[in-house]
Amino acid sequence: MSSNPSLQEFRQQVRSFVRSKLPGDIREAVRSGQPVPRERSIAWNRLLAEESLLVPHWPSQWGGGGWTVQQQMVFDEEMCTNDAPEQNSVTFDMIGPVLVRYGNDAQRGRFLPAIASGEQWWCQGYSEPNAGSDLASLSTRAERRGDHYVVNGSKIWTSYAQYADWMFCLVRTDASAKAQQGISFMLIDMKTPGITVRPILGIHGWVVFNEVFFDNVSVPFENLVGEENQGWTIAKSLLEFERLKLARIGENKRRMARAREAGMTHCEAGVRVANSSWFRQRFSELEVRLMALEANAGRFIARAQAGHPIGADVSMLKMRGSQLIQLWEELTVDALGSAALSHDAVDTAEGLSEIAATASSRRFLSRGYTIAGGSSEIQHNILAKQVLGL
Amino acid sequence: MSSNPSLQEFRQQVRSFVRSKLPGDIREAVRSGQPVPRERSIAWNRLLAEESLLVPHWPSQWGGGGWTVQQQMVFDEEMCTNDAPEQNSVTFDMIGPVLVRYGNDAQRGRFLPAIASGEQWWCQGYSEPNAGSDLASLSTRAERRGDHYVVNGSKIWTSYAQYADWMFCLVRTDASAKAQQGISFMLIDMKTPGITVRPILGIHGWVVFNEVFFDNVSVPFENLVGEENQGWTIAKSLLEFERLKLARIGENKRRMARAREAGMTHCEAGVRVANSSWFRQRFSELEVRLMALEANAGRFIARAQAGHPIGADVSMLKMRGSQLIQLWEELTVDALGSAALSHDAVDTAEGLSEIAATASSRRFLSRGYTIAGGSSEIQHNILAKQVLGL
Amino acid sequence: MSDSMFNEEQQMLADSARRYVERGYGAAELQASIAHPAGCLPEKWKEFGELGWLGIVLPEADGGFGGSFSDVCIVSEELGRGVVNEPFVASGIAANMLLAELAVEDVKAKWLPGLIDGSRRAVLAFLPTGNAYRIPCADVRARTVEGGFILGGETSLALGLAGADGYMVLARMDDGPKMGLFLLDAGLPGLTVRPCALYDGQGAGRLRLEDVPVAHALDVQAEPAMLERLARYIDGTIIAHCAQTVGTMQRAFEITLDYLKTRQQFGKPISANQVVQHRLVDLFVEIEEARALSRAAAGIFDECRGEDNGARRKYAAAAKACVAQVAKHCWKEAVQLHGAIGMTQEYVVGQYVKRLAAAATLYGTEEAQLETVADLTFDTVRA
Amino acid sequence: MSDSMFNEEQQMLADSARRYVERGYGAAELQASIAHPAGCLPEKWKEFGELGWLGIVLPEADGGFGGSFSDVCIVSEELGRGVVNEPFVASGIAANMLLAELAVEDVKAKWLPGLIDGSRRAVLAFLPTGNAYRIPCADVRARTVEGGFILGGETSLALGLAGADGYMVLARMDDGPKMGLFLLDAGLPGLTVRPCALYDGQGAGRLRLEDVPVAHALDVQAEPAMLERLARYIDGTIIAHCAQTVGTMQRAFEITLDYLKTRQQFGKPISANQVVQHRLVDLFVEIEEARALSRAAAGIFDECRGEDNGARRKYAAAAKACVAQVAKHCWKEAVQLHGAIGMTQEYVVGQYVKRLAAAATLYGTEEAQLETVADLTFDTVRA
Repeated sequence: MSSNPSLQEFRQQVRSFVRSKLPGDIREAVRSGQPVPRERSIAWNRLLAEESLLVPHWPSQWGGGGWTVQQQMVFDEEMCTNDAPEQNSVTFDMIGPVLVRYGNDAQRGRFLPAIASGEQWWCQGYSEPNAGSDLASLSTRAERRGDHYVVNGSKIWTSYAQYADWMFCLVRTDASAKAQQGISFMLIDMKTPGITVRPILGIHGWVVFNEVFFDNVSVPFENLVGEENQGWTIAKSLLEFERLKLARIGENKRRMARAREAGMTHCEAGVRVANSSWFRQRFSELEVRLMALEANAGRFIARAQAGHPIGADVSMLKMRGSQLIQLWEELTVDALGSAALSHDAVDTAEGLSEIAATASSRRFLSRGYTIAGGSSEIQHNILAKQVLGL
Repeated sequence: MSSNPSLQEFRQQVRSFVRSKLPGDIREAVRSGQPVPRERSIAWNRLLAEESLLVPHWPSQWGGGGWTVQQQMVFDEEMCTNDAPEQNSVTFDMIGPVLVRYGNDAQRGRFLPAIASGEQWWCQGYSEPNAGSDLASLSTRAERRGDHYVVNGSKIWTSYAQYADWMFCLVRTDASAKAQQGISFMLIDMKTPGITVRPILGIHGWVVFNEVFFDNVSVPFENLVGEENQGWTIAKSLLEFERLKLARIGENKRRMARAREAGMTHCEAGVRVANSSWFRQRFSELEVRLMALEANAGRFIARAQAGHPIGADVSMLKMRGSQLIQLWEELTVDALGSAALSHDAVDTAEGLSEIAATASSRRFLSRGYTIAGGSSEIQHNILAKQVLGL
Repeated sequence: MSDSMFNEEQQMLADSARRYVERGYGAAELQASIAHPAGCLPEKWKEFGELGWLGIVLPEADGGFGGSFSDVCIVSEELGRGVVNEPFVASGIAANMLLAELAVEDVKAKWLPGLIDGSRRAVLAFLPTGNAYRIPCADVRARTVEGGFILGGETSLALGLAGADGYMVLARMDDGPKMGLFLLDAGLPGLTVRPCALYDGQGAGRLRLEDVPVAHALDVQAEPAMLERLARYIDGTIIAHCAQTVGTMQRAFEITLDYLKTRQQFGKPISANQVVQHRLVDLFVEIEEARALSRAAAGIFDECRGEDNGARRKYAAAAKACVAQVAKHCWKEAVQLHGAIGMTQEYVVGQYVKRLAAAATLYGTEEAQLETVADLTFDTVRA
Repeated sequence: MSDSMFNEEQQMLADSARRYVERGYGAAELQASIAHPAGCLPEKWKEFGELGWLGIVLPEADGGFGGSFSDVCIVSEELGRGVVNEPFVASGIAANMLLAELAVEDVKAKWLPGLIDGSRRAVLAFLPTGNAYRIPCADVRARTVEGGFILGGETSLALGLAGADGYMVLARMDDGPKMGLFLLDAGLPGLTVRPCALYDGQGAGRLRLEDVPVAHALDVQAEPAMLERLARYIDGTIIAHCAQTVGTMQRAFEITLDYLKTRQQFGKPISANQVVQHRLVDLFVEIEEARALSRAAAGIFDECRGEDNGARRKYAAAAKACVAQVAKHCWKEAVQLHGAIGMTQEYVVGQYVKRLAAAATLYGTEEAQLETVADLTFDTVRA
């Protein structure tokens, strides 16, 4: 990427890069909505790492590109709309920036290069069986013993824990402190003895979630991030740029393209679905919503670009972006109609594409967007209190 | 009406009655959604009274028809769908039945025949400037002085008070009692000195609401209904049949007919609106909702018919029926598009019907349905608490 | 659940079906049925027969019980409540009715006893999983030959097809603009079943026909007359499917309600949130309306046996449009209000979620059904 | 209100417009304007001119201020915030632009100074109050005669028409498949205005033309070329209308929010109800998005002067679809959350409610705009 091109030139550069370098099998899998195998994801990450494009939003000293906020958003969007796989945000958007900000030199030196190489995957251990949105009631505990902590308890809804090398997690280090006070932020090697990962099959037919059990798991003191009992502060600090990403503009555009393809290629009773008025009306409603979301995200990007604080109202991007993802997936399912009723849909007389075979699964998977990372209801509460003063 | 026909025969009888007897000017006004002048309404009421059809849902001794619940519902529906004016429900469905149940013999003898003759109009004095849905905080007070009460205070949102001969109202008779305890139910002659009616112009351009001021208004003790300080019990007791009516099946069907007429007669850019797919889709959505509402109301009617208590879940009929009224009015406005932008719409090149001239007004007026008589929000609270046990 | 819309016998039928499901059809049976290649456990089907459900709506003269269509929908609703996987709607109702009403005596004598006692199962192979009002009838052709017909082609995907013993197939006749309706025995040469599970576990399949010899046709008619004749069975299937789906969403609602009353968050039950309460009320009311409309549609079906197809079709399409909308609303709320657990295969509500999502699509989406309603409302001349 | 999307000059423009409305345009002015036969107080229009608003977007060479279209939309939004009744959008923006861009010098010299200083007012008489993308152009005809043209016919209802000093009229030419665009002086013989108020108080009217003699045409073109040329002014009017409506809904929202925080019910402010809070959040977010999209549309208008009509039209149609939907949501919530008082003429929110309801319809409903968006998305070859 040239160092200081116009935003439009920059977009063109990203676009030609991804179009020429993204392996065809990965592009086709992403375009049609299939899961990308882990090793192919890692291969692509390595390729990006070689070009210094894996963690462009990190500070330059840790491999970042020194880009403006607008460039970062453009990069993300072009990657998405040209069918590059979604990045593991837990690894690249969460633990990376957290270590940059809160990690000590040893931790940064140890983990950031490994992550930036594209080889190391992380998972996030926040939720517990009795602490979902309400993290203050978590009960996994870490007790000091000698030169290490001993962790006992369990985490649940841990996305992709089955592939992760490391977990960052919240543990209770002071049982006597109230609510969020006695919680610490800790890094745990998933290969440590005493850890069991139980995959949880989703109704979409894929394993995304896991339950992770800790039975006297030993964690060295050096794996504590920040001060003991200050984990809550760290957990809350999703950095500003990452919050802009939650508008999911690129992901929405990718889904719009898929809905369009479904409508253009699928016929019902001899009529192309894209010619049905119900489809055109719903599609254009969603397209208008996406245009509005993108324009609205633009206001926040401009704020960040100008160096202003982003503000609590940024919650609206997550709220609307995640809902819109769901609406595109539903439209795609409805456009395909009975062709999406079976995962074996490819093997039909209509000769439908791969899109049909996983449309219902993707639709179910998308429901998680309004639950995870602060449900839509929580976002409403935040906006009501912090923005409208209610 | 024959004494014991089948429901279908009964429906035919009502239909031929209203079709042959309803004066043409009234039918045309109602069909096209114009307000019906008071004197024409009274003329129609007199005609109904002569045929013993004005208060068929009252007990036989007070002029009722001795009909079953189903017959009463059919009668109401046929009146509506054949463009008879809506009855003043405050007069016929509220104070009438209240007096039947709670009035003493003198009150019943004095008022019920007058109401049943179609000559006497009532208004309801519940809401006050500082007590809307929350009636417990009302402050209009009645103090005993000699052989009468002296009433001071004011009521607001009093529908059609400008036409009313009498008001039934809630007044505070015990200032020391808490909330609903010290409230009484009282009948007030609107011609009593000290009463001022201030009309409140609505955004629809019509005067529906009024503010009514009481300045040392004298009310004889004999106008107290029930015991002193028990007014709350009476006010709550909207009788069961009246609650079934709040599904507004007939009124919804009338509005469906009007929306259909707007779609069938109005063209946009040379295309009949009823041929536009957006109109057909929205119309059929609402038609399906109306079919569902009617089927659901049927369950409650069957309960009442079988002599069972109706139950708190009947709130859902009011909630859905009133919302559906609004949806029909909106569809009509959208179907007419710019033709409904002015009350002078008749005077246009397109030669549109009267429907267009008042479509926007009716649409605004219909918003009151989800506010008055227990707002939709209150209905939700009732259902949550009393039916779902939340 | 007592309901004043039922008479005493109907209440007994509902109670016994509910008891059967609660005692005899738990998670283990459901998983076994889903794992079965046909999506149907033969022993369960036999139990349906023993309980009399497969002959409820058939005339007593045919060995049935002379019940109403509303009666059979009561059973359907209760089976839906238990997310029973067997194709009761696709296979146990309209196929049996069609045979009793259109077949000649010796065909009836050969088939009906087994269909009613549950030892055999027939299916409407011509009824697609998509919009049921658009039967794709060009893909199977019948050639008249000496002593019968030869059929060839492939049907579209039909629910309950795999594992059935008899298939009702619709074919375009080679010798003129007519259609033939045939009942094919599963044992006939040239028949291949391509089984296929829906994503919610229900069994379906396509039938491939290669020079299949059939001695008799159930019926041969000009296309419009044939579609008119089949309308009754299509509408009936849709209405019974609505009843079943109402049962499924009712139970999904109850599971969700219970969960929210129990589950604590921020120191109080989730159901203490006013926003959650109002959403539950909205869903509750919609389900009540969907049930009322579905039952009204069954009632209309009973009222107009044979005549006034317009009213029956309008109610069937309206009920399916309503049920599809509410089913979608229901499963999405079940997931959102449960949180992550609502998306797992292992928690009970997951199976309900999948079934409701599929049910919204089956036999025609909300959009497709609304088009049918609008056609009937605005193009009465054409209808 | 500080907004990081504005530069410093734009912020000053917004602030001064807001000050003007707050100090100079209260309930009395609004009522007087509504009561005025033209729905426009000439002295207010002069003030707009003095403030420079009527020439913001015109080139400095024409006596304008060389500002952007986004600038003029800032003023439009602030006027909307005050439910100002004068036809700033219908009369103060696109008509002036059209004249500056399409008229010959002596016509410009005759008209522009007065239009800019607010002593005169022109209007796009061809722009209907309905779907602005469907200009009904068959109702006025022009006959070529020696020394000019003779026009006859009647225009459809146009906003801001009554009381204007100049009318831009589109006519079908009698001598071939062409259209003529004319600027008619209000004093011409044969012109009659039939004024008509919209239900929200805005002035509109129809123009009746009986043998009206006009010396020059602004433009004569084949129909497609003419519509292509006018597209810029139609889109501009729609975008400015969106900006104005965003201002109106923003203020309606603030009034409602304040009311709910103050008004007590059952012993607490109404806004303490979680259900009310979430509804307010939904509305707030929708208004933020509608504003962002409207401003983006204005930005696109500035970017593609003359070229890439597709992008400009798509943004204009999308903004209007979005604004129409949110305006409807906003006025309905304003009424429902206020209760009965929200439906009265005397309480401040009433005028906002009426303006928003009318704004949703003006220049094309949500449905009409969505059709335009879909056409541009799916029929790119045709566009």
